[in-house]
Amino acid sequence: MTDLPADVPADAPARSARRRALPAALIGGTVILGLSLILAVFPSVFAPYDPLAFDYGAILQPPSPAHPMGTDNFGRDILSRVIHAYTIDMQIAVLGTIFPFVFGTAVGAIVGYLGGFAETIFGRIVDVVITFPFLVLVIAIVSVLGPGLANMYIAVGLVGWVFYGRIVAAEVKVQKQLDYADAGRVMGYTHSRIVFRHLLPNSITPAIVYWMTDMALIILLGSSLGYLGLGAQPPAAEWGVQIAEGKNFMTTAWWIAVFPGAAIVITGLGFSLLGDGLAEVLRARR
Amino acid sequence: MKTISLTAVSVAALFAVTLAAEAQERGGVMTYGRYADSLFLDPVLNDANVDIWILSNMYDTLLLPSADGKGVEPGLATEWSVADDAMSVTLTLRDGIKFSDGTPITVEDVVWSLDRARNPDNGIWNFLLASVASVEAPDDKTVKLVLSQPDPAIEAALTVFNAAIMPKAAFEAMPGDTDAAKAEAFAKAPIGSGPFVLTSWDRGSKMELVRNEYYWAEGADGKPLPYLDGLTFEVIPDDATRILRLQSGEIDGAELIPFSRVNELDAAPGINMELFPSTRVQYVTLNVRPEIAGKENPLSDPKVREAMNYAANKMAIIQVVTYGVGTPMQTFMSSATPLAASNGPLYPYDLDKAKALIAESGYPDGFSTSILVLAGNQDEIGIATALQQMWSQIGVKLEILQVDNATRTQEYRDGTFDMRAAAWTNDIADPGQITSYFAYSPTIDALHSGWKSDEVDTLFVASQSEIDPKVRAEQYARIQEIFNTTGPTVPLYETPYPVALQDSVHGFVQIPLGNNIFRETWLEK
Amino acid sequence: MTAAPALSVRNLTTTFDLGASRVAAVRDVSFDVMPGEVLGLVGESGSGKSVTLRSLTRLLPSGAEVSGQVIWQGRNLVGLAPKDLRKVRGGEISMIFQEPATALNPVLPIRVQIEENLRAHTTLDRAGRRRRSQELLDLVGIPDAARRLDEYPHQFSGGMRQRAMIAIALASAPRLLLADEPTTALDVTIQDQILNLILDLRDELGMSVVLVTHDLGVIAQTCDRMAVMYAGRIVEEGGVSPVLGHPAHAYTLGLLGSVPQAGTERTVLRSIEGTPPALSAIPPGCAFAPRCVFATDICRTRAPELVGTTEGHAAACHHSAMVRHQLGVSA
Amino acid sequence: MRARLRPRFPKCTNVRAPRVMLEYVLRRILQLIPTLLFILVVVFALVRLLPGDPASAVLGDRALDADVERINRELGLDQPIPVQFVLFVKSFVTGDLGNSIALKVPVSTLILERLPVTMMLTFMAAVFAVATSVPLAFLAALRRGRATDTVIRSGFQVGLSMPVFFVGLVLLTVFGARLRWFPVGGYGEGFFDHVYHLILPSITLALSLSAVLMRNLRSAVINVLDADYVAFAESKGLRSGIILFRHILRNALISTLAIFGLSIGTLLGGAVITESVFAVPGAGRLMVDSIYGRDYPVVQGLTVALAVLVSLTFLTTDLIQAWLDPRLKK
Repeated sequence: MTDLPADVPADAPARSARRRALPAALIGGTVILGLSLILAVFPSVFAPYDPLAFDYGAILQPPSPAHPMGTDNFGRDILSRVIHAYTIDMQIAVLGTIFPFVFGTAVGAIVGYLGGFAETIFGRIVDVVITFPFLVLVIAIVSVLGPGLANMYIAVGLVGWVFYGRIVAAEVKVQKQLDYADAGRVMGYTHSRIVFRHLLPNSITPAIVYWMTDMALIILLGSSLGYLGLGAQPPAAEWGVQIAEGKNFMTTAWWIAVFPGAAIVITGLGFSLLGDGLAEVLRARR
Repeated sequence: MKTISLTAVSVAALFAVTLAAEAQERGGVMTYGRYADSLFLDPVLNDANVDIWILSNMYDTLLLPSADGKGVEPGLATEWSVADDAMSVTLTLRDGIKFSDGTPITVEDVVWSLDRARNPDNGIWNFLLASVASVEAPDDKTVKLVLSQPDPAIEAALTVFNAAIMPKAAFEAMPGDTDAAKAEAFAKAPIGSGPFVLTSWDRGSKMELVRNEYYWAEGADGKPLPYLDGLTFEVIPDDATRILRLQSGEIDGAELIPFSRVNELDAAPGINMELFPSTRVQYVTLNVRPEIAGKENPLSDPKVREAMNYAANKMAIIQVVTYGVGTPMQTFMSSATPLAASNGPLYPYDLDKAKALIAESGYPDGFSTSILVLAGNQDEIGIATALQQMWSQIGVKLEILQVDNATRTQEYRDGTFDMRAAAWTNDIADPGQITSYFAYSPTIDALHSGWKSDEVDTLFVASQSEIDPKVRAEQYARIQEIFNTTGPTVPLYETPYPVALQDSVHGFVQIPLGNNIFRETWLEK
Repeated sequence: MTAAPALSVRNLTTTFDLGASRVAAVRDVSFDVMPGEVLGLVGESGSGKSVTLRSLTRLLPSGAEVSGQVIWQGRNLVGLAPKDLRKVRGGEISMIFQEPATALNPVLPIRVQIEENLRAHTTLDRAGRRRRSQELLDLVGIPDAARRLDEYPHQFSGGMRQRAMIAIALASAPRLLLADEPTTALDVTIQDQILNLILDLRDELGMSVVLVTHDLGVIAQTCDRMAVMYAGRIVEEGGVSPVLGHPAHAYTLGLLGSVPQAGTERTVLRSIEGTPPALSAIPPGCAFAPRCVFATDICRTRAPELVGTTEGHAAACHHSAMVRHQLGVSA
Repeated sequence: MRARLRPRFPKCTNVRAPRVMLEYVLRRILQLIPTLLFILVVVFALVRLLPGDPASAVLGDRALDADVERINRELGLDQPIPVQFVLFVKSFVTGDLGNSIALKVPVSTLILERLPVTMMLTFMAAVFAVATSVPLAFLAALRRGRATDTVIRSGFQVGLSMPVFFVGLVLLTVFGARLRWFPVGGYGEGFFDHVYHLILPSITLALSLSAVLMRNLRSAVINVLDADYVAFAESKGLRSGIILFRHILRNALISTLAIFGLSIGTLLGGAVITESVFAVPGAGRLMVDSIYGRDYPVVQGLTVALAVLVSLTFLTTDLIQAWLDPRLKK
């Protein structure tokens, strides 16, 4: 309709102000996650010791120059274990959430767009999935497939997608009311184009924000499942399992649990900064 | 010799009494932190330690286990004698004994209770009284157990929780058509004759007991036991929280202290870290069947098992898993078990010997196998992690599989596991029970391992009716020798029961069988 | 003509915080609005016309700073305490927005959105507010006002939404209406209705209007006077017919070149070669110089002053004479 | 609440609105029935698919084959599974959820004992989470990009990243054992004592919930702050309180509510570790114990009870969402 873009009120400078501000969050998140990725890919380069090697001569040692993060009850070097755990935990964060995010977002967009019967069916599925006891599911899967991380992905995948689905469906439903969706229909776009090219990009921000939180949450879920023995299998170094291992030493050897915990905090911060950064980019584009 | 020791004992007892007369204080309610709640407070139909270990505070038996767990003492019966042919036991009931509701305990109750306990359709403990052919009451003070064969463990069996005396009339007045239904109703507010009575029970949270006014035993001050007015069990599943509550003074005692905290609490002021001798043994069971699920099983090779035993550094495991609290095993049963062999630690760590043995075995290049550990159990995970590293030295690649208890039990019973971590505690002060499960193949295929020794089976059957202590001791020596050298286990360590108490708590014991005994417990004010 | 202006803006400058630096979106803008007058502000996207409008009542994102003077009813709104400014906003000076679908709160019925305005600026009681709300919907031509008051924005059509927004803005009988592209989002036929409505209301309520648009057709149809903005400055101002008939600035001329002189279809500005400069990189001299066909050396070094050409007509162009001459030729 | 509601519901539909609402609620509750049936079938089948049976789970390592068989026979578990299911549904329809295999008490009794504990814990956690996340999310959004924002966000991130048992233990140590402000775990007796005992556990539980809410709400508020209707509201000269609550909060809450409902749903069934650390006898622990113990009747009954509860939570959040956002009303 217009050759020149219509002047968006008061926006040009404000928008560029935001564009200048967002790299702070984005850069911060990217730097943290970039470093994490390097550690995840080349743990042996940075870890001073073999993460699995016992040293009965150095059991439960507090942090020292030789062991900057101390040692655990087998004399294993905590620093090396924390570094090696990046490999597994970055994998958990990504593999454990990518399916729920992609699938849930797609389903949510379609459901939100179609509404009506699809929404009713989706509501029932959400009810079943959410109301079904998660632990029954996890234990069942572990029992059938044997213990290990893959089962956690499967269990989380079966359940987690509905969160994204519900978030996106609600958002798309609102976006659908706005004129541009009507405009799309009038212009004869296909349904999938309206959903995925027009409605979804405008509705995905909360899903992305949640996704980044989810990545930190799932590492913690690994810890909770580790507490119940359903997560990564020993002796593998994984933060959640390490924290579970350190639980009994919280008063006597805090370093066993605290350093892996700090790694979760920092990585989680990376994800959340990235999420905020992405959200701002998407908002600015809108 | 006999006289001297007896004298020594009575002198000690006298001394204790004189001292105690001034020391014991009465009154107060003790709060004890437990890791899990009880499930079912029926002496016969229960299945779990969470019940067994506290039942004796509510239900009394004809005989009582001694504090060392090896002998018996008078209980509801004051005297007992085994017939010369060992085919019957006659017991005399104590005068004036009553249930906690004030009704007198009669021989009828005793006969009914023991008949119920030995009924093969009732619960899983009836085997302890399997030798009893019938229970009779010649007069209203005397009970006679007629045996179908001599039973060297019959006195010990009468101290076990399932032989507790219950009130027949009150039980049968319960609603329900079956024994099980009546038991469910009865067990909600049991009437027994133990030192305490259950008054309220918030499942999963708290149990409140008060002293039984009718309890027969007297304290050192000449007044009836127990010293405490009441006893409260609080369920605190998390180890750290249980300890924290103790440290904050909200509870008076806490059971099952993790070994990693024992030294810390031992040094803590105001807290008395007790390590009560136990019959608990920790070991790994190996499946020794020639094939598992159609695949050749290296663990069936005795040389392999021997090599793995030598390669397992028990002292190191004791250090990293029990923080030095445990002790190495000398035979498959705990040293607190009667007739346990004591010939020095089994399989002292010897990597060279292990390497030589594995080279001689059918698997000189090693093999892969797996171990089932209880999901979330840090002790078992620690053991498996240590073994994984130790056995890698002889080429054995160990995969650790964390599974839940039911899954593990299923694999165990099906004989489809490779290895599993396990622990055992005796329920009776006799080696018969543990040997039946560990070594005597007809019971459960020797820990479901598929291991079988005809000689052990024969010896065990003989020992079960052998009343000559010397002969029985010889039989057990041989059984242990065979099992310890060729058996399907890697024995690791035995551990005491770690209980932390406030300094103000006195007279509490957990006997080697695990029973928590509060009858002579008192609180210093 | 001799009456005092209702609004008098002097040297208005608005800057935004970019973290490391500040940029000026509006630079040294001055104009007057007479009582009952409709002033059109026109320019390309990013020319600063909307920011100018919002700067008047300081409806700006945090980090924005306004300097200069905005004299309204004898008070300078720049530097007015927030509490006093709040009384001015909505009560004396109201604003309507480009996109009624987003400017109306989707979760509140129209009634609430009107009545909160009345509540803030009038002493009407509940019944009075109710009555007034209904009158306002009638006034802006929404049929069945009593019922529609309780409906939500999404239940209205685009044109009705814009009418509702006008009703909300006019609730407390403001003396000045700031309209920020009020018709851009509407169909052509509805545009005319809305513009006529604004003019009618101006007459009825005796208020002044500042209308921001990029559509010269709208200006021609609606406004008494106009100001053309480029890169944050007013480059030309004056009565609508003098400016449109005899533009004195090369930029205005360029804009006019894009408007079909005949024909009923109204279109928006055609792009002039090149793009407006970024606010952070405004060239010295005349900001339009890089895109200007008349530009000479002086244009690239010295910024032109806004000087009167004829009565009530001023332009900031070194070559305004040449531009004025040009129109006849090109048209 | 009522007074605020009135102006928003149109007068002419005022008569109809409650009926429409009621119909909607009834329809949702009717929809629940097939959902519950489906869950029932799945959980019934699933617990039986798990390796191990109640008898061996309860009896443990020492069970003899004969004991296991006898107990499974007593429990009717030797019958074909379809027969078991028919029997189960029959008694279920009559309101009989059966007896716990391990605890020998009616499942309904257990649920009535444990579920209110979990409900109270979850409710209190929700209150704490909302009370902290809403104001701080606002503050962070309004001060976005500045130090306040960074501090708030990092604070919540740290909270989010700490394992529940760690937080629980720290709270217990500091506020329980050291300062003696709160009891070191347990549940107490009587309503107010329960509340008192549940304060620390619900804070623990609220920590990750509030972090999730805070992040979503902050993002939503930022979206809303950019919206024209906020500028329009400002142009009307409204007081900032009105703008904040009527125009910003309400709109921002809509998208966050979806997350909130889901999180509450999972909290109801999944507070196992919190319950263990604080020795609170809730439904989560009962569920885990029952799964591990293969206590089929308890797992089945509790699953259905939780499903009802979670569904009602969803219904409530949906109703609130519809109330907040008229566009969602059908």
